[in-house]
Amino acid sequence: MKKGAEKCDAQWYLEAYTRMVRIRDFETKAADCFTKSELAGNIHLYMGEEASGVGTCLALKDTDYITSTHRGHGHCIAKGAKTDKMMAELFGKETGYCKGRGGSMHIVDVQKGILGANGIVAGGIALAAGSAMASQYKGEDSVTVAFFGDAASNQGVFHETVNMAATWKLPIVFLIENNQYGVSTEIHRVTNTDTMAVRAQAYNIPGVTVDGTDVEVVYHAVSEAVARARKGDGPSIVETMVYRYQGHYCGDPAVYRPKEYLAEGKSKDPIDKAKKKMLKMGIKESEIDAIDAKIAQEIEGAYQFAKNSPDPDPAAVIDYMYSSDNERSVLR
Amino acid sequence: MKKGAEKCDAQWYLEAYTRMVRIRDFETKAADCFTKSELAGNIHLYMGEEASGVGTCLALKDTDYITSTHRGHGHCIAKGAKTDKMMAELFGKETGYCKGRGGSMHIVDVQKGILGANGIVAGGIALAAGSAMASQYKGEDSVTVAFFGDAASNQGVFHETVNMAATWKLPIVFLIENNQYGVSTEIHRVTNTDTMAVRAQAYNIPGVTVDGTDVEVVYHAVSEAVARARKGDGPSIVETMVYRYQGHYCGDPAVYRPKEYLAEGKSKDPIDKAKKKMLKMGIKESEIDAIDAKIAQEIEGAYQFAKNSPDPDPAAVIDYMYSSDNERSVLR
Amino acid sequence: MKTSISKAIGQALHEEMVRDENVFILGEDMGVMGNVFGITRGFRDEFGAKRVIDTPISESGFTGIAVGAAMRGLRPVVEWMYDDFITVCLDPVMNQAAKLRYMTGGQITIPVVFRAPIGAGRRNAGQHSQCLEALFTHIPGLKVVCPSTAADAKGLLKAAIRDDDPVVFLEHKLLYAKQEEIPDGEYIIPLGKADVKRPGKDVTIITWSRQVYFALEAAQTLAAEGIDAEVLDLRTLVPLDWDAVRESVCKTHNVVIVEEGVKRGGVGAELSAQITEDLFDELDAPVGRVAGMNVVSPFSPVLEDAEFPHPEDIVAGVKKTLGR
Amino acid sequence: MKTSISKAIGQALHEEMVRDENVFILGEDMGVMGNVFGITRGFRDEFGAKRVIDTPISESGFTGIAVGAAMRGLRPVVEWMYDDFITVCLDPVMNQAAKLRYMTGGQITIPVVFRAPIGAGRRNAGQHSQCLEALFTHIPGLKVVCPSTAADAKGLLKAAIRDDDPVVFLEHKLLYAKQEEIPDGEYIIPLGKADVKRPGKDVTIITWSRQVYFALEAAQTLAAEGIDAEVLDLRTLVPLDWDAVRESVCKTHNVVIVEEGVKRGGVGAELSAQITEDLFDELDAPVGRVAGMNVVSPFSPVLEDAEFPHPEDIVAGVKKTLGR
Ligand SMILES: Cc1ncc(C[n+]2csc(CCOP(=O)(O)OP(=O)(O)O)c2C)c(N)n1
Ligand SMILES: Cc1ncc(C[n+]2csc(CCOP(=O)(O)OP(=O)(O)O)c2C)c(N)n1
Ligand SMILES: [Mg+2]
Ligand SMILES: [Mg+2]
Repeated sequence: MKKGAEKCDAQWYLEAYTRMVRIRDFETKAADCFTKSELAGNIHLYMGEEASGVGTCLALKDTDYITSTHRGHGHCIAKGAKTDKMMAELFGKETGYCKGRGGSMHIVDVQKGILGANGIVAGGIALAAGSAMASQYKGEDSVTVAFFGDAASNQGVFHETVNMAATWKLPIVFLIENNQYGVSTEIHRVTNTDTMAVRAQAYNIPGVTVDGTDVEVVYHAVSEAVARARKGDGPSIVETMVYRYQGHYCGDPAVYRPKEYLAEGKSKDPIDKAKKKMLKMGIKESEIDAIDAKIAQEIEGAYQFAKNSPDPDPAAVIDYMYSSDNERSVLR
Repeated sequence: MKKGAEKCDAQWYLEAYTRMVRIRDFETKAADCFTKSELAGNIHLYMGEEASGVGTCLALKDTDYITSTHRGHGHCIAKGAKTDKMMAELFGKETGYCKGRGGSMHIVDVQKGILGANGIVAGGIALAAGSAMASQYKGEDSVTVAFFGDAASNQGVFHETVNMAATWKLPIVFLIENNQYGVSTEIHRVTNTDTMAVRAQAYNIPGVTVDGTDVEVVYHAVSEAVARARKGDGPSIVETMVYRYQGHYCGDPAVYRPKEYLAEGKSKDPIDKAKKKMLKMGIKESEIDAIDAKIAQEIEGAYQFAKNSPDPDPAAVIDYMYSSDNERSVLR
Repeated sequence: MKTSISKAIGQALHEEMVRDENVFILGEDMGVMGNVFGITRGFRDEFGAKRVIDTPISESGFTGIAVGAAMRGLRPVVEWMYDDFITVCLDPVMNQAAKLRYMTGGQITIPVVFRAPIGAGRRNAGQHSQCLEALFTHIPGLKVVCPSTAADAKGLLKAAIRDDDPVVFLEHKLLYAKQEEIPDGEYIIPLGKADVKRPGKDVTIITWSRQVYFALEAAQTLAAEGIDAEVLDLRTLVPLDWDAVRESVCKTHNVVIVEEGVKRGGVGAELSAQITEDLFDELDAPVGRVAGMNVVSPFSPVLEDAEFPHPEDIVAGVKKTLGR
Repeated sequence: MKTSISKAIGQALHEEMVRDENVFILGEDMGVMGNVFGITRGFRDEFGAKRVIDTPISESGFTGIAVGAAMRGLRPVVEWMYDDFITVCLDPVMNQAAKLRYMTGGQITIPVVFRAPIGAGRRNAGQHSQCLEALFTHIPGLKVVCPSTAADAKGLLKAAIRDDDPVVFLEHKLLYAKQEEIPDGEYIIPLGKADVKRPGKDVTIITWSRQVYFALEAAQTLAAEGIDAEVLDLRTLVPLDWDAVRESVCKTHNVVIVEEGVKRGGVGAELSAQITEDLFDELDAPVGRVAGMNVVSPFSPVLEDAEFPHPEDIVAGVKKTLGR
């Protein structure tokens, strides 16, 4: 709890809590819709990992950027995406962020600095470094955070990108969310080190592993990495140890995983943890309840918005392919 | 010069010297042919790096395997490839190792454990690990060495493969020949660490950097890594510091490189170094001269063989594409 | 006995692993989980972690490892979780496995199988819905198999595993659950043999994979309108069963090629070009194509359904070709 | 003034970098060395290391970085040392750059250019000799340019850099040294416009890149035998100049498509299929194709020359189509 710790006051916690609850409620609703077959496709739930995304994004400015993953709802909400347009996207509606073309795995809100969730594991890492390069190129002081999972760090593009980012001192933070699993595969079965952050040594950059269930801990670790990046000193790896409450995707019973995993995770629930801290700080329970109620209402509104929005027009299926000469480029 | 050092006696040195001179002479002749337009395409010369390939292959048994690179002549000769079939391949002749289909960058001699030079930078690394996996799978104690350059270690597949090899304890040695350049690009301009071997830390395996101009030094370092691999303790990275005498390819004037580089390299010439050591050991100059003469004759014979061999039959251009149903699979 | 295609694939893998201890399987989540579609459930317990390998998410590395192991005489069956991920592992397939036999003058054989699910219709959006068989057929050195039935999937996969060349084996996700009869006991279906799924005399519908079912549905609709369509399931795209194509075309004199994947540069383009080149005089009408649009697969169900061919599109395509 | 194609490409890059400071170039050995073909010699001194970036051999990473930078409004021009290396960097091209505009409902534009040398004939063997334009044209979301002349290369590259979509720009290695006239001053050649290189009335030879020259040579030979061939240089493969194709076909009624790359699933297959589908009644003969064989590019000069089309093969192909 070194420098910056003083910033995590009641005000800060109210915001952190709000964002975490917003993620949890959004996904609870989405999962419910999915189970009832109101939603098509597949959703990957972030539940349990909220402190990682929120702690990280609270260390960022509005003008900073993130890239995300298949498990992207939490990152997007943490960075400020609107739940109505997100829910509409999950419903494949024309009013969704991507006009129904992308779905759950592809939420983007460029205005908010959300450069995109991504269906390709590790697919966003190099894009994030490109964003960081753009900041450096333009002389802006914005920083980009690349969110990705423990398993994603086994992709070659992780290695290539971190090497270039380190060499070129790009303003980027590599944020590894280590929930110990890639789908069913426990990370230590497919790697040879205790942490993923230790890989930072291969690029001569800082690498830390922190408790990802504590929003304040994440905030401080990322703040340090962001400050370093903003100063022009280059990238860092921050690894947050988190728990994925659900199976890999909504509906996966996760039988491949010991029961203790979930029990342990729930015992460290990031929202409970934050709430306890807030009560201890003297924030009134009623104030917290009011947040809960406000978010519940927001999410219900998002759901109604999504449900009542129109589908895209099938005749417009070729729209948005090309920014110029679209019809000619698509038709032949 | 720890354990194993006693093995590097006169006998050993005569063999090491013979192989290094064979490489040097083969390439000198090939370069000459290329300059005179007797050879088509492109050749990448290994000259100056001979101690690395020879020291490494002397640490291997006949039943061990290697994979190589675009700069593969030295590795292949060090592992026992025949210079006549190699030269014929450089000439694109039917008598060449690959019947003229592959050329300089693709020499293969499976009998000798040479699984192939490769035109794709880092393309052989995973293949080598596959070979190592096959040894492990079959319960053989053979080891595979993957040769590749400093610059190749920036490819993603390096990361992916070393991680798996480390996790699965594959019997493989990752042999990075660090001549400080990938084509024109000085390695420190595109990486952020002093050595490439330091990357071993990201996989929790041994990594050493040694003088690649001293055949005995290379031999000992690789012997240790091979012993470890053979015992079932998994992979290591061995980085040999070498000098590429020529430009990237034969004919490249290498203007991008300071003059000191070549001067330094030549002052550490691996063949000179070995010869000095041999004289000090009491080997007679005449004995060494006899090797030189024998190799000169061999290479001249290889050249004559290549020159006088027939071209492939153009009508056979589709041969060797598929091992079954070749014609049907090619024609439609 | 009725079996799902995913089970039939599992049977093929199982039988081949029992038969030949050089056969092993590797990929993401194949072991402990038994594959995300349940295809290899129980395999790890039976054959051990040595032969049922859970890999990290390192497609390029583990595909290359399989190719290297095949160079040493093993017979790996690689699984990519979706064919869309070929983008991260094309090199070991295209520049290594497909080329090394030729480039080494036949010194090296690479008996590897690359399995992957393909196809749209599951609302998985653009990065998880592609049919990329055209990409593979354009790479000399690969054989390419796209089965449509449980029986074919089993027999063809066994043939693919025994083949000494690299084979890309593409399984449509939306066929996995289909329950179908398969023969008892061991059998093999040789690569390169098409199958007439429905004989007909007015038009030949050439297709493969899931579109076989849509074509059969379309044929039924067409039959009601007096059009007798022959449905030819290619099963293997390389090597191509040209004899079967020629025979059918010479009978019906009208051809429509149906393909789920992107039309531009699809397999249908090549087939159309070949048929036109070699059987021009047999044709009563230009070869028609019904294929996926030249767009990214959209997430929205209504858009996705508009993007790739459905039976009614095939009906319309056939009528257009026949001028009806 | 006469200029080589490599110089013309250098000029286009130079002019665009001067014009727009958001344009930058990156790739292996582009900076200090000035590109292995000398195209960007001197650029690093002039524009600095920030805009002329020597990358490590990390194609997937630096291509992805370029795509990310383009998402933020920069206009990167990426160079792959050879198109063969697309195997190690297909994901940022195919699953990211090509798809993200569509998948984000138009929120993101990706003004990136991917440049790469293509082609056989330099005896560089199978991993350094491919013409992979068909692979790119099969990917919705990309534009694909294959210039044949110095003037076109310059004007089209400038158009590509100014285009807001990802453009793959393929340069034939054996054209780099060709000296040709180019216009003075600044000019742009719009994407998607073909060029009639030689008017003719008996047959249309459709081609692009280096084969344009072989087609012109063939046309000369054919002229001596009384066959008047029109040579249509497509220049851009996506978007395709269909008007130009149709116009020529409707004039000559005979078509031969000439392509250096692998025939199976080549661009020629798609063109043949489209022409047959839409212009069947205009055709006096089936659309012919003269293309590279379905094999790996061999190293041996005699084999390599047998593998891809030369003028005499085009002559033979045209005669076959015309039944002469
Ligand atoms: C290149 C690629 N390979 C495989 C997949 C399939 N896949 C989707 S998510 C996933 C696991 C990712 O694990 P991790 O990176 O740890 O993220 P988590 O799901 O745990 O958040 C896999 C294998 C994919 N989408 N892309
Ligand atoms: C994937 C790929 N990218 C680029 C190239 C072009 N290329 C061939 S060798 C080379 C440099 C390799 O450097 P290094 O690995 O250090 O080996 P060295 O040439 O120094 O022996 C490059 C860029 C290639 N063949 N393959
Ligand atoms: Mg994970
Ligand atoms: Mg080097």
